[in-house]
Amino acid sequence: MTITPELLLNFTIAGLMIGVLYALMALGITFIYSIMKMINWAMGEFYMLGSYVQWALVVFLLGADYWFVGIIGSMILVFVVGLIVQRVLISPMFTSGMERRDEYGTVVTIALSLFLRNLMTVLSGPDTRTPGRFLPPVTLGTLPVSGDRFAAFVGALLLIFLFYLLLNYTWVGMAFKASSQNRVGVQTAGINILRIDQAAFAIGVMLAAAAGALLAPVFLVYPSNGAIATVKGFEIIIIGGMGSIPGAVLGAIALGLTESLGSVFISSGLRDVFGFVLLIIILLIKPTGLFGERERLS
Amino acid sequence: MEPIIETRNLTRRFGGLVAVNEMNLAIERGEVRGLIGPNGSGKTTLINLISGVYEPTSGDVLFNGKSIAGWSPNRIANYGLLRSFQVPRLFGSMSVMENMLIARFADFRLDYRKDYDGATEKAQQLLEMAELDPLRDKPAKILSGGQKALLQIVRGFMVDNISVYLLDEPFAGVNVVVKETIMKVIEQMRQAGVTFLLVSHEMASVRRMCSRVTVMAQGARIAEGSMEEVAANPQVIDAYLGGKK
Amino acid sequence: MRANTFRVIAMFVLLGLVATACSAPAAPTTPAQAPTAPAAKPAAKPPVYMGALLPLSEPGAPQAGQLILRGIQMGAEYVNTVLGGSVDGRPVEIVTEDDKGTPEVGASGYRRLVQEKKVAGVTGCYHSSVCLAVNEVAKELGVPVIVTQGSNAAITASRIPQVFRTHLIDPIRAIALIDFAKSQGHKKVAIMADNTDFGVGLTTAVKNEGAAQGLQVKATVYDRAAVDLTPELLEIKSWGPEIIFNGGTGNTEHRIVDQAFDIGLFPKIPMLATSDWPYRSEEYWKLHPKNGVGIYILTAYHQDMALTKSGKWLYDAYMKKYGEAPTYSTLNGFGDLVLLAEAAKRAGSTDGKAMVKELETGSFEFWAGTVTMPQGEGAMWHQWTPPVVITQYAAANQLPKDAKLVYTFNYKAK
Amino acid sequence: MNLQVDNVIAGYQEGIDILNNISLMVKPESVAIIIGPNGAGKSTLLKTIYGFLRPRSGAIRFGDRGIATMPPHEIKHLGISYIPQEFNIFPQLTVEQNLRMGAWIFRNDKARLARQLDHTYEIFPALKRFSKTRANTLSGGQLRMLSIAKEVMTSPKLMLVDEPTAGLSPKVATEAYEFLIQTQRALKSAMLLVDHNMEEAIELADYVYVVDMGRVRVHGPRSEFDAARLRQIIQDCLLGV
Amino acid sequence: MQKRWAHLKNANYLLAGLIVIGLAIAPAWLGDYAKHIVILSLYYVIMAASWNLLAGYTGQFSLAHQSFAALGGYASGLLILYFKVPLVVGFLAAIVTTMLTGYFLGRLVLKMRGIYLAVATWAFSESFRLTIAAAYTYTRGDQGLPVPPLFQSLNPIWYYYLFLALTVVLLLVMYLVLKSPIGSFLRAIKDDELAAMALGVDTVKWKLFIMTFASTIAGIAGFFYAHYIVILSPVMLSFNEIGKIVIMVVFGGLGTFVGPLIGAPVIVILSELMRDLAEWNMVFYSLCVIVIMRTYREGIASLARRVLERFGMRRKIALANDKPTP
Repeated sequence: MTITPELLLNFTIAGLMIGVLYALMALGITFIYSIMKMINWAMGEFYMLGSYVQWALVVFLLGADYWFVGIIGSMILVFVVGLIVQRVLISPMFTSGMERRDEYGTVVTIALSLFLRNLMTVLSGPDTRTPGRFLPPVTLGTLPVSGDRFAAFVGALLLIFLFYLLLNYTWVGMAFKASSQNRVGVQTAGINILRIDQAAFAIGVMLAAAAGALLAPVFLVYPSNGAIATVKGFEIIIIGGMGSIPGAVLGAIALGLTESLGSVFISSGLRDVFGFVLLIIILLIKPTGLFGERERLS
Repeated sequence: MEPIIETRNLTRRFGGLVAVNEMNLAIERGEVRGLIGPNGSGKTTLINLISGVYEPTSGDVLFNGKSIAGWSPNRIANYGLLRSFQVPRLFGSMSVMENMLIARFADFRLDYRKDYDGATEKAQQLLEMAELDPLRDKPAKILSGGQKALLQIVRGFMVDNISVYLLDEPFAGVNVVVKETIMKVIEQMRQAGVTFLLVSHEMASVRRMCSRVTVMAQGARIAEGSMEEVAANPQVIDAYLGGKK
Repeated sequence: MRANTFRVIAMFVLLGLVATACSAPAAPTTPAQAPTAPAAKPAAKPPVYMGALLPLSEPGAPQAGQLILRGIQMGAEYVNTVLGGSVDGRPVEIVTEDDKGTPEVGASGYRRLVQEKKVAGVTGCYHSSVCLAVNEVAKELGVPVIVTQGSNAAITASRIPQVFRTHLIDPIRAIALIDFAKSQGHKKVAIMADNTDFGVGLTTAVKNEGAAQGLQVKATVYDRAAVDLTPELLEIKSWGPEIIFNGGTGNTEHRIVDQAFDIGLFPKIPMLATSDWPYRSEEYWKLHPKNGVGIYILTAYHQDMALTKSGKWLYDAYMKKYGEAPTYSTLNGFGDLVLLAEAAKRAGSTDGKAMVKELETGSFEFWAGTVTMPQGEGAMWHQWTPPVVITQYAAANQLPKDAKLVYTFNYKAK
Repeated sequence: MNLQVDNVIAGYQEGIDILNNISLMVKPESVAIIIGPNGAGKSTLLKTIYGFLRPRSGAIRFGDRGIATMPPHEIKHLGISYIPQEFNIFPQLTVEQNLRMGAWIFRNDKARLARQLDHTYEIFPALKRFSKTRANTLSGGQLRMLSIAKEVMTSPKLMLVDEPTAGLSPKVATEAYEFLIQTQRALKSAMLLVDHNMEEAIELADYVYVVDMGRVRVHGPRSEFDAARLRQIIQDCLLGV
Repeated sequence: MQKRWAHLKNANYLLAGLIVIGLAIAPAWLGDYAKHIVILSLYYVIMAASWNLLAGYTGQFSLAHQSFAALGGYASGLLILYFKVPLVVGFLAAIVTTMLTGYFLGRLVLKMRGIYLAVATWAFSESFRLTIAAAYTYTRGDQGLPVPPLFQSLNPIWYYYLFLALTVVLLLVMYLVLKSPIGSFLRAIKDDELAAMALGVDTVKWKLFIMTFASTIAGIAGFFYAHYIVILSPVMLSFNEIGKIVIMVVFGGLGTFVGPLIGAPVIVILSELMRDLAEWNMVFYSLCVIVIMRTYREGIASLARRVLERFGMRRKIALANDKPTP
């Protein structure tokens, strides 16, 4: 294939766009990790729930014109589900006993992901669903893009921006940041750390659900559609550094560009391997990722 | 006589902070050397430097006249230079006896079986000396603070060729009985030929144990001599008062 | 300690409850499963069990598995209500087994069906790797398997007496695809497929066949979990193909249609679906209301073709039950189950050897004609190839029966 | 309101009691100091009072409320502040953000927040100078100031202070004591202070508890602890009598 | 004379011997399918026990363990397919490749702990899976790589005794390693790595050793498994596989020798029981795991230990919440 400047530009735009969408998938994982120091292996299933709620709301309740209301609705609903799941399943894995046993959290979230995915597989039958395509196509530079993907892109940017505002300009956001740095400190300040954990988990899965809802028209709605959010999300948080919010955003864009440009210059068949190559290179150079916290022996 | 441990202009920086600054220290064979100094004077950092936990920024550490700067902690330990930690670091899930034996077989040799009976016997003796033998099959994490401190110290003596033992605040958080036991153990091992460096806040114990005391302040040596000598040294008193110069 | 003991007891009680709760209703609770027509049960005759070995959960392809399962269940219904049962008029009962798309689970599943559930025959088999693992066990246990949709040539090429197949396999599908492209005057063909057994096998076959026929072929294989195929499609676009073969499985095929449309590739460049997923017209038009027109569909069945009696029964019953036309997966699942039941009936027993002999020598009414599965050469061993047709949705919201028939192909074994 | 600790037994692990039937009381506006050797259970006592550790038996009351089973954040709302031994700050937040976090419980009262910030900056001009820098760039003394300043943003009625001068140079330590006592007087709050630095710290106190092995050995008003007796106590502790 | 490094008493050796003898004569009553289930259980016992060496004893929560089983199978399968080498060469190739790869992975994650290590090893195994799937021209990807069987017949009886012997041998090797000072080093690394170094334990060496060792065991198990199932596909590398192993070990009791020996068969049997539920099987399987985790997290090994204690089968050994003797 001959690489023309136009083609290169198209690939760059495509890579950037998917990178921002990846960022939204990774934000929740890294946010939950930063507060609870726990990996939620069921993150992709909350993405999947978000896309199903969006589909159900648009098809049965709202109609295509109010698709954006559906996104907010699915975020709220999954937020509530997250509150309940954290309270009933996650938090009991960490509270009792002296030692923190990460493996309990790992096992329970793996089991939760199996449960949600297989339950949805049985319930939804063989059908792939879509809430519908809402928007006319647009052209970015030289690249024609579907309106819905562009909307998801803008929505993701907006959510990342809102999340940034929440973290930096609100009391609650400040409490989240503080909790990730010093858990004793927030308690002596009079904050209920258990509620911070619960809220952090719920917000994390809500972000995943938002990605699911935004991307429902583009990447479609089916029981295993969350796999991509889990896989890309984990790649990104390793690249960007676990627990780092800017790391997640930059790592996501780096991954999007690597995949897109890698398929131009090398081979598209290996595209999904590129992300892992990038990841292993980064691990070899800087084991804690681009923005990762330092881990010391003593 | 050649000192068994010697540091030459040993320096360690953390970012802009100089934790240990051109430190010179020489310990004779068979000595129990005291190392005192106000909080934050760099005593623990010095121990970490000698035992290989930190690499020196500059300077050298000599052990039996051989430079060991930059060696890994386990290699240094295999050569017979041991250290304890201020907060006892035990293997909580393992039994007291296993904690003892691990020190003996740390320099893994394939013929470890030969030594088993001897090692157990020695461990038993040490545990009896420390009055820990009733607990030998309990996991270490259930010991009390004082028992943990004791176990940590006697564990070091399991190392076959121990010749130097750096003790970081061995009396912190232990009661009188345990303290006496620790001192008894130290004295016995000194007679067996082990050299000690004793870092402690407890002047009374230091005074009892050590004929020579080194005083550190702000990362450097400011005095050395018997406890009476250093206590009379106005520089030392100033250091404890906080350097109101 | 006491509290803990109590907890353990509580746990076991709970587990017991879960186990009993879920084993009691067992199979019939699922929405996808049809309650076997109650009136049809010939009284007091012990049923003939038939196994349905299908991917029903991840990492398999549960969506495909469910479609085949529908066919198999309706096959049982057909045998029981219309054909009056299998051997000695005994009704057929389906035992469903999830193979999880995993060879080991598939092999275990076959063993369990045969040795624990005493089935007379097994059908299903979607993933080639599962089929290959089942083959080896089938050789030992002797109960016949009819492969519904495993595409790999090696499945039958290993000449195992118990293994039969009624599927349109990769090499033949590739011949049809390339032949169609040639007949349309295309010289440059692009194929996009995911790295599943189907996609990989088809890509290899298309490359070979294309080279043999003097066509330029550009093949792109991506990971099956990939969601964004824009870079691949951009690359294909710049290569300038005259037709694109869409060889995805599962959901990627739908995304290829959308994403190719978004970057202006389709429908400017025609696209051919290499399997008949767009045949589920309701789903297809819901997913592609504006951009679905013009797609070519490679399938085994079209309205203009004459269906056999059983085929017609299935078509009507399926339309009634699910409100859509049956797809190839369902049709084949249905046909294979009927084949098994018939073979047992003709053999007069559920003995594996006897059934294998009937299947090998007899000719049976299939949904699409008459099936024979003799000992052929290579992949043609016990292989029957359904007809190939290519249709086209010429207008939005067209039903399969209204689709334009543009090409037919009948493979003749040499 | 009195802080009253009655016969408290507590520990981190089952079977190991750090606090062994300890009882003490802190009167309003007074300063009580707990002295004693390392490992006597002094820090553990403060953690138990502040709800990080639940007592196995015994009662803890603040005024007329039992607080033995309350989690820390609720205790904070009662007007108790806890200043732990470690630098209790948020390293990635700016100094001002740290202080604002300290004012979490009245975060919606903007006027009070501004007033309190001004007040803190007045006492600590150094913190004002660095108000926009990240806390992790401060020196040890400044971090200590920040840890204290953050906890007293709420004008607590009772301050639990654990080793406020640990790791500080003597000069800075004296400053920290000055700030503490100044704050205590300004707020008219009570203070329960745990300290190693007996000679200096005891100057601040109204009442003295000597704790060893998880229980109170000796206690009495400050006047009973003259230099000679204190020396004796120190010696006893050092010698482990 | 006391055995210092052994927790297990004579009664346990006796019990272990009885179980092995029981399993050895059991085929007389077991049907083929039941034998197959035992074989599967034994395979997972090896996988779970060797993973337990990493996660349970050394604290290296690796999520790449299933890759080594697959690697062992693929190394042998590919060599046999393309170079027609005899089985023995395939076996040696499985050992050598898994050993080298295990060593490489050990190097890569040497400085990592806890969740970092988990995610990094996850990334390793995912990239391996993708590579196997993408290199389908050589590995046949999802079409499945055929592997010749070890015996003329796939009759489970031969494989039953093969896996029984393999399990006994490998468990014995693992047991001896754990019983030697190495076992203590590993637990010391998990408890307090710095303290272990300060006593002279070469933690770098032993971390590399155990990664290499456990990987090789997985590779050997994978080799035999592959030659029993006679087909390989990237599914063997999927996250589900390691998820299953993690569930088995945590369920049985992480860091206990008997944990995986109980956990693996129980989980295998649990998923067998669920088979009757067809498409609902995974739903109820995962639900059961959630219920177990929610009610009894410590694993059934500690439960079994308590039961045994109650019946006086073994000397009471200290449990975490025992009171110290005064």
